Amino acid sequence: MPFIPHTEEDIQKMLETIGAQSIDQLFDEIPTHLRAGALDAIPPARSEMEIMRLMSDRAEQDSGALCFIGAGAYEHHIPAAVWDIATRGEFMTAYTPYQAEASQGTLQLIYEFQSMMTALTGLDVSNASLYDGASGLAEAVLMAIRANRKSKSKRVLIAGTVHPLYKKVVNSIVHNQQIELVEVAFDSTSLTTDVSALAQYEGEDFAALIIAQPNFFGTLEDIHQLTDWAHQQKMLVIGVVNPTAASLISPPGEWGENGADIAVGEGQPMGIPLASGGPYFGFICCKQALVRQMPGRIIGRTVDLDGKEGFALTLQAREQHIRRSKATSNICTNQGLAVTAATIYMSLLGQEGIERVARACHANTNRLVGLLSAVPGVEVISTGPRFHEFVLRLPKSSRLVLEHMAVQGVLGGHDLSDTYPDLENCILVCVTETKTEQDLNGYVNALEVSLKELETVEC
Amino acid sequence: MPFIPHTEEDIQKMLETIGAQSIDQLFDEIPTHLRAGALDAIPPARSEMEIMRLMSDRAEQDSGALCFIGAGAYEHHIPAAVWDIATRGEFMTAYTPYQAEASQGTLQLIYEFQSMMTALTGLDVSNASLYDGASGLAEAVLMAIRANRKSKSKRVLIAGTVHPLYKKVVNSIVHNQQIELVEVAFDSTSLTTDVSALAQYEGEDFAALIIAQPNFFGTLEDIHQLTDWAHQQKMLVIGVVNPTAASLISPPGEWGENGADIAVGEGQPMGIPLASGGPYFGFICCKQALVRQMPGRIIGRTVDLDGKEGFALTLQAREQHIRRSKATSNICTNQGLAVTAATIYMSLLGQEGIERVARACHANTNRLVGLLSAVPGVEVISTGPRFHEFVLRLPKSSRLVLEHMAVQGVLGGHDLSDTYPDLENCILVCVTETKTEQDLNGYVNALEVSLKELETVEC
Amino acid sequence: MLIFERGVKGRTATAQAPLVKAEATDIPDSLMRKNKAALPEVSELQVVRHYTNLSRKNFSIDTQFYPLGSCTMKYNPRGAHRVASLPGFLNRHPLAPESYSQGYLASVYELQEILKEVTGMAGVSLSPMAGAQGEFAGVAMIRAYHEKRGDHERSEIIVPIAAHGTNPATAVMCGYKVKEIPVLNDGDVDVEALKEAVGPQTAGIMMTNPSTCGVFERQIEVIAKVVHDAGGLLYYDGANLNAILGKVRPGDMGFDVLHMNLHKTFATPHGGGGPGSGPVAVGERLLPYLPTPIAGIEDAGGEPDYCWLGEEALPDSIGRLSAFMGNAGIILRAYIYALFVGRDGMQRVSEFSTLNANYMAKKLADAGFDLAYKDRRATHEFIITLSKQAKELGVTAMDFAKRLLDYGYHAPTTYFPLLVPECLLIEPTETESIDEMDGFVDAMIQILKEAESSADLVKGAPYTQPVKRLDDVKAARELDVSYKP
Amino acid sequence: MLIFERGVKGRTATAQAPLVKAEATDIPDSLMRKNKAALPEVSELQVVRHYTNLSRKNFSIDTQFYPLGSCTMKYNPRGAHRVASLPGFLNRHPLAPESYSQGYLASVYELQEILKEVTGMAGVSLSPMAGAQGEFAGVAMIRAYHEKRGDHERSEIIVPIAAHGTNPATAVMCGYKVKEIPVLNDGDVDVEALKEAVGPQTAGIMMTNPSTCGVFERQIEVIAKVVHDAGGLLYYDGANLNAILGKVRPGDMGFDVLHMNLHKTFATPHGGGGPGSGPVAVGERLLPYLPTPIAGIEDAGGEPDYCWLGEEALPDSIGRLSAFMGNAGIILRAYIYALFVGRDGMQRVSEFSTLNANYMAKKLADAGFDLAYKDRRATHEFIITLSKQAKELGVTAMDFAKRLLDYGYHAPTTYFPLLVPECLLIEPTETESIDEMDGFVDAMIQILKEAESSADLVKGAPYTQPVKRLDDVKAARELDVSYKP
Repeated sequence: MPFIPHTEEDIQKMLETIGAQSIDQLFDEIPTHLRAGALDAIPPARSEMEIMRLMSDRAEQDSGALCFIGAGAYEHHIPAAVWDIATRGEFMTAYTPYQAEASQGTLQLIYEFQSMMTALTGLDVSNASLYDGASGLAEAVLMAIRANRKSKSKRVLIAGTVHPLYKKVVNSIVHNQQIELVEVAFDSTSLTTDVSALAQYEGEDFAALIIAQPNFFGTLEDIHQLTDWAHQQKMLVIGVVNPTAASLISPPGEWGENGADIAVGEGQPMGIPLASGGPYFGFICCKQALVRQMPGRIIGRTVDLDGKEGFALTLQAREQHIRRSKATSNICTNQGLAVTAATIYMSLLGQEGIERVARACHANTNRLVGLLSAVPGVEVISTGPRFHEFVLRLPKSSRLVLEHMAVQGVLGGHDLSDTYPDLENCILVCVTETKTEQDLNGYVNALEVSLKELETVEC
Repeated sequence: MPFIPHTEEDIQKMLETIGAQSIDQLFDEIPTHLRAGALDAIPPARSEMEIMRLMSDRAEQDSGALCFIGAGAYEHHIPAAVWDIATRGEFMTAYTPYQAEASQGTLQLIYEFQSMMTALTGLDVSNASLYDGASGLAEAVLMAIRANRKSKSKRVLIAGTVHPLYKKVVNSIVHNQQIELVEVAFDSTSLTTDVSALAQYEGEDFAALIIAQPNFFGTLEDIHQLTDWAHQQKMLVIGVVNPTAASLISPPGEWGENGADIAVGEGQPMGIPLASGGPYFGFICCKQALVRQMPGRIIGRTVDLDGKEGFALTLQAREQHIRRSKATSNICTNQGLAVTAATIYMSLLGQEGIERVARACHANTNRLVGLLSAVPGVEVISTGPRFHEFVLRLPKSSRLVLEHMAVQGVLGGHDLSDTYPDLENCILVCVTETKTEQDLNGYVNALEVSLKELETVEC
Repeated sequence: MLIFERGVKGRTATAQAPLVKAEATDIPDSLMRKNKAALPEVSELQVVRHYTNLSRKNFSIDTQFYPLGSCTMKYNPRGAHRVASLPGFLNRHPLAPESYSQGYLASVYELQEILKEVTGMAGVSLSPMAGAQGEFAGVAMIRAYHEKRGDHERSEIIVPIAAHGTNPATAVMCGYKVKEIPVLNDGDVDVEALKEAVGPQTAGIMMTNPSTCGVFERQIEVIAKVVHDAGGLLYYDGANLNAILGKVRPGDMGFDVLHMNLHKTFATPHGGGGPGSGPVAVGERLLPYLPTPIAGIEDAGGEPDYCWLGEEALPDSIGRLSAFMGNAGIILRAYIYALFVGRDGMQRVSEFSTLNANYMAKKLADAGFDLAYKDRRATHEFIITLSKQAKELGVTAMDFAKRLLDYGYHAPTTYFPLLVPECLLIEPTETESIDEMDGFVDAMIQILKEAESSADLVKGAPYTQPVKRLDDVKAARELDVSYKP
Repeated sequence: MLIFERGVKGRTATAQAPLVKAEATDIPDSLMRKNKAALPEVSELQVVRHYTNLSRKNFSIDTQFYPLGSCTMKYNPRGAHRVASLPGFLNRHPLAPESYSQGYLASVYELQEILKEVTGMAGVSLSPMAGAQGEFAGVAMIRAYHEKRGDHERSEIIVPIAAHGTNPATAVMCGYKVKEIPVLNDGDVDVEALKEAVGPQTAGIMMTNPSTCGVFERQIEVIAKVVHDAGGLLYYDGANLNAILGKVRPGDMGFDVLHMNLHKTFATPHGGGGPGSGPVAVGERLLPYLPTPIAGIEDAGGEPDYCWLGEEALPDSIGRLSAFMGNAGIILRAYIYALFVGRDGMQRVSEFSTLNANYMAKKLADAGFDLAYKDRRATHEFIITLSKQAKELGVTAMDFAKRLLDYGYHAPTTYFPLLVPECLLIEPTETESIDEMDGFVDAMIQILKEAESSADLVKGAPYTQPVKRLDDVKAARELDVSYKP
């Protein structure tokens, strides 16, 4: 019985204590006809050795490609120390820190995490994390609607340059509460949100404006103008940001005259592996005045009976286990283990290190853009200032080119064709600090070979 | 400066405290002409990311083969928990437990290790480990010569079926002390040590007889007869044993009338990865009467000032840091981390688990022997009872067959031709519990293909 | 000491960032960051030492018995963690093409099949990232179902008073009103009250079974009939699935939809508060509404070809709940756990967790503690109430909980469910041995003795932890939630 | 509690062994085991919890400042551990063909080259498995050298009295007699005594530089000349190599052979007492005697082809010292560390370890502690002597050491070297920050105050560890070195 320590003798002793004849008798309150039969669709038990073998083969199947896909999940170097320490049993196998005295490790760590996120975003307060960036944005929308005292609207403006999957997730989560997302069209030349496109919404009542920086296309928005416009319209500003980029480019707290009100984003770049999409974590930060509208757990610093510093869950009156149907959100778990890793990552890198990573990503991206200028037929159409992604237009079917590149072991980018009819045969390419000169040449080579193959096929 | 925390300000502050102008000044007692120049042959520093990339590629180069080599190092399933816990910082980055009060974790663990090794070998006492099985045997030889009060001889009899590399290592280590190893010829048909071959040594003065069980060829010796013969000749008996096998077959403590006096062996099968040959650990166990002649560290159970149970290094008067030139050995470090892993492994497996592993190895080995009977031209020449290795005679050059098999991703065995002129074109094949039916068929297939290829070449 | 306080200006862990600091001259100055983020400036050793030492201030399953009721703190197999951490799994981009995803997809697909079988449902989506998101998905599907049928009048979700706080909070997030119904003294739902509560406005009911009272809801078939007859659907909160795994299937009890907490029932690490994973399983009626994406199979003969099913395949889906496909690493761990446990092992989980809980309950009762539902079988957990001790000795459930920490045991869940005063909800799980449970019971007996002879000792506990009891009021009033240098 | 005591008959961690128990009927009964080994019978959770908790009873670099003199307890990069643990390295069989060994061999070869350069020697063998085995290899090579030349009269190895115990023990293992020579009050070797000691019987001298007195041997060139003139060779004990790494090379000082402790100087984990790795480096004269195997290169143009050099290539080798090729995993870690540190970083190691030691020495001296060699520069370590305190207050070096544990610092090395009474040998290493060192000095000052006001407090320490001082006499007299059920 894997993981069950009971011997036959233990079982007999326990049944005697209980006064039962058999384990089955303990289920005698359950109508017999409800009992499950054999679970034939479930395979029989295997040993750890067998499972390792099976799963190593499967992991191997998914390995070996050079990845230039970003689109919301980014490959970065993760220091070995990060997960070595995050996976110590005391962090990994603890529960939510309900017993504060026996959970000071996790509690202090989250307090430090909150401090780091406020430092990076330039805002006042942070929570202990949300599930991911996309659902975090949904929570930010709900929060903005609750928090904006100048607006009674349940409508929110969202830049068209925000990640398309984020828009879907937000909609899935908020639409049952009759909340409406109104999308601002983006400029298909600059691939940014033109402030002039906002003019039509002037005077209307929206609870908030959502902007992404860098935006989904990797391009930098004029966030100062956008922020100031929204504030003039009495909207709150929600910034969707990349934490790596925030070390280099203007963070939400510095946007416009007064800074964004809420910042959310995907925490994955801070030491979390790509890992098929999770567990990642969403972060949310805001101005001090909004703290009581923030969803999820928050850790505060306080003192114990002896006046000694300590940490505890605070403002729990916002949460579901206290407020039930009146809570700010139904959220219960955070992404504690991912936050643990991120906190160690941010400590190891610091501002200097994260900025170096950001700069290396940026430089490598520009380097690939430079190399691509020599490839006939392709065009980098995102020409404005960028962070670490760009949009490449291909002379052939983007789906086919990507397939051909994949066969050569290069994941060439994320296909934009289906989502954006204006961007036919365009792909979103990401280059991080992990890519060497040789990798970039490998990209170009795979692309050229693929284009040539497709040329031949068509002849 | 990787791993060096000093900022410029720190350095200035420290130099001021010291009263020095520069760091270089701290080296002013060293003649200037002795200072090293630039170390051009050493490459410049790299970041962790660059190193990971480089070394992942190198690790990849060495990967992917199905391994049927044993010959002293065995592939077994290692439970994930083993190294997860052994590599916790508190185990991995501690030093020798000189400050017992601050090292109870390591000390108790080693005490438990010693207890497990005595349980497995059936002897009374164990030390805290030696470097590896081969050097452990050298220490056992030195120990036996010191310990055998009935003999003044510096000669030791060693079965010819002992691992050939062990024989070399023992010789390297002991020959400067004028100790002589006398090798007993083995029966080239049974591949065991025939007791009749010992007759010629009767009446001669030897300090000890060394026997391996299973022997190098994977075959089981008649250890009871051999042990009793040696004891009759007033020799001590040193058994070289495999700890996995010891769970299934007669352990040294049960050999003959009185049991072997000393057991040594390679601890690697107890949860230590193959890892290019180390770090492994040697174990050494002996009868109680010999404990003061044992080399290396020993942990004892005692009490503290309050009478509470605790653990400490004991019998240190045997060791070099106390006895200096009169110590039992120059050994200082043990293989603590490997022992930590092995202790966890033995706890997880227990007698039942290790025995199941041993039985699975044995059964798989016999299964492959069975499959090979259908391959024309090859012959399993070790026909006696075996553990998990056998000797296979090939109809072609063993070197070439192994090369051809390797190209197909199968490491077919260890070549015996060079070491044993009698065993021309013979290889030593090992099958552990890690091999599936499919793997065994893969072996047979690779062998058949190789033989066929070599057939063709010769035509 | 905070990690920030260990830093000094200019100190870095040099090996961890690119050695060269690249230019970024093409970004306009106005878009560049003006003030450096005040992150820690520390060495690699300082980081390792700081966080290693912080970890040592936690209780955890790996170090302590942790009988936290409703949380299923069982052993998290190290093997599952190891396998899920294979580089091939860690390095796969969520948007990688299916040609580089077959290993992952095969695992996900098979887990879906296993969960369908063990819950008795027709379809599974693994995408919800936690129990609460699973609840959301479940109720959103109920809503989508009614709306699709044009049944727009259903505005209420019924919730028994003993339910987890997430249940009512979720109903509200899905745009429903919450109607609470009482629970009887024996722990079962008040069926008469339920009958009065249902009507054309009823969208559904959210329940756990066994309930948070630690007893099996015996009227479940009646309840199902009442709700179904009223046109509502039944939602099963999988928080307590460990109690019945493989023994009784929610689908067979009449539930239409449920979520599972993989981090509980399928033994993935809780990570100090997450990540979790909250797959949903549904009966035939709700199949079209499952959240996307789901792993599918294209069986073109030969090797199966796995694929993602998204919006195109499921046009009526309630949609996507995460940017990618949920907490993949947790899903993998749960799959691996299922492989470990296997067909026969599933019901052993419920059998031995139930055996353990009944054993502890009996031992504690024999020692003079009051069981909240003493005439009922315990399920995988049970409740003791310390009302008597609170009244007679002035020692509360909280005091017992804190004192247990000094004895090296994590406290059970306190003051939940809300309807039992001064309660401890105790869940040993099936992976604990009789020795650990006996040790816990002995500690409880000892604390009771202490409470009788020196109540202040117990009321001042804990004494052996990094801090004593903390001032929660100060924490909320003088809010300090981030370090300011 | 011992792991054995947690077990009960029949309990197993089922997932960890083959699920089927195979037959072994072909082995004769007489060769089968009669009595089952009394190993623990425990569950997987019990094992994880037991050893996790045991680990928490250790001090370590990852948790504490650990200034253990002569042991170089510096940060062990987690990256080196991670890389050395890649499956490709862990799964490689030591006897795998060279076609499956190029990755490993390339790394080993390059480390050999790095070590040659940083020691100023002509050849390196990585095979010795620890410092003591490196010493053995070194002296065995000296012996082989003399024997090869037919110089059979050399029967003595000279060892300064301050040397590590392994030095004389090694000389004896190589069949030599040991002649000890004194050390002067300033810590340097008594050159006059050396001159008297050498002669045709001198095989060589074993020294460290800096010596265990924590000072640089200023007469090293004179010593080298004296020994060489007498026909002897110089052996360098690399225990203190951290002090001069990249700054002064043993080869340039006149040494003929040395060993290095990779686990010290190259920052591989000490593992609670090992494994270590003790490569040897030699000058031209000893090249033929290096222990086998060594990584070699066959440069046939194009990609280099790495190979093992064994007996055939080195017929005069002292032979093989381990079954395979030494502690490969430690060698890999050291190579990775060398890549991290790089060309320029090598001498930073000695510079900053020296800076730290001199800083601490000065702070302690200013606080009233007596330095053993107060007129000398400290190297990477230094000695304080507590003779005054022992005499005046009755508080010994051991008492200070034990009391430091209560302050959260591992004690320095005590009572070594033997020639300094009541000494603490303190080695902070280059990876510790000024803050940690200041904290340690403050603790020493505090303990001194305690010793002055309440000596018994210090003499009774430690109080905060899992146990108080242990009865070593009982441990040796009533020998209990293994658990008997």
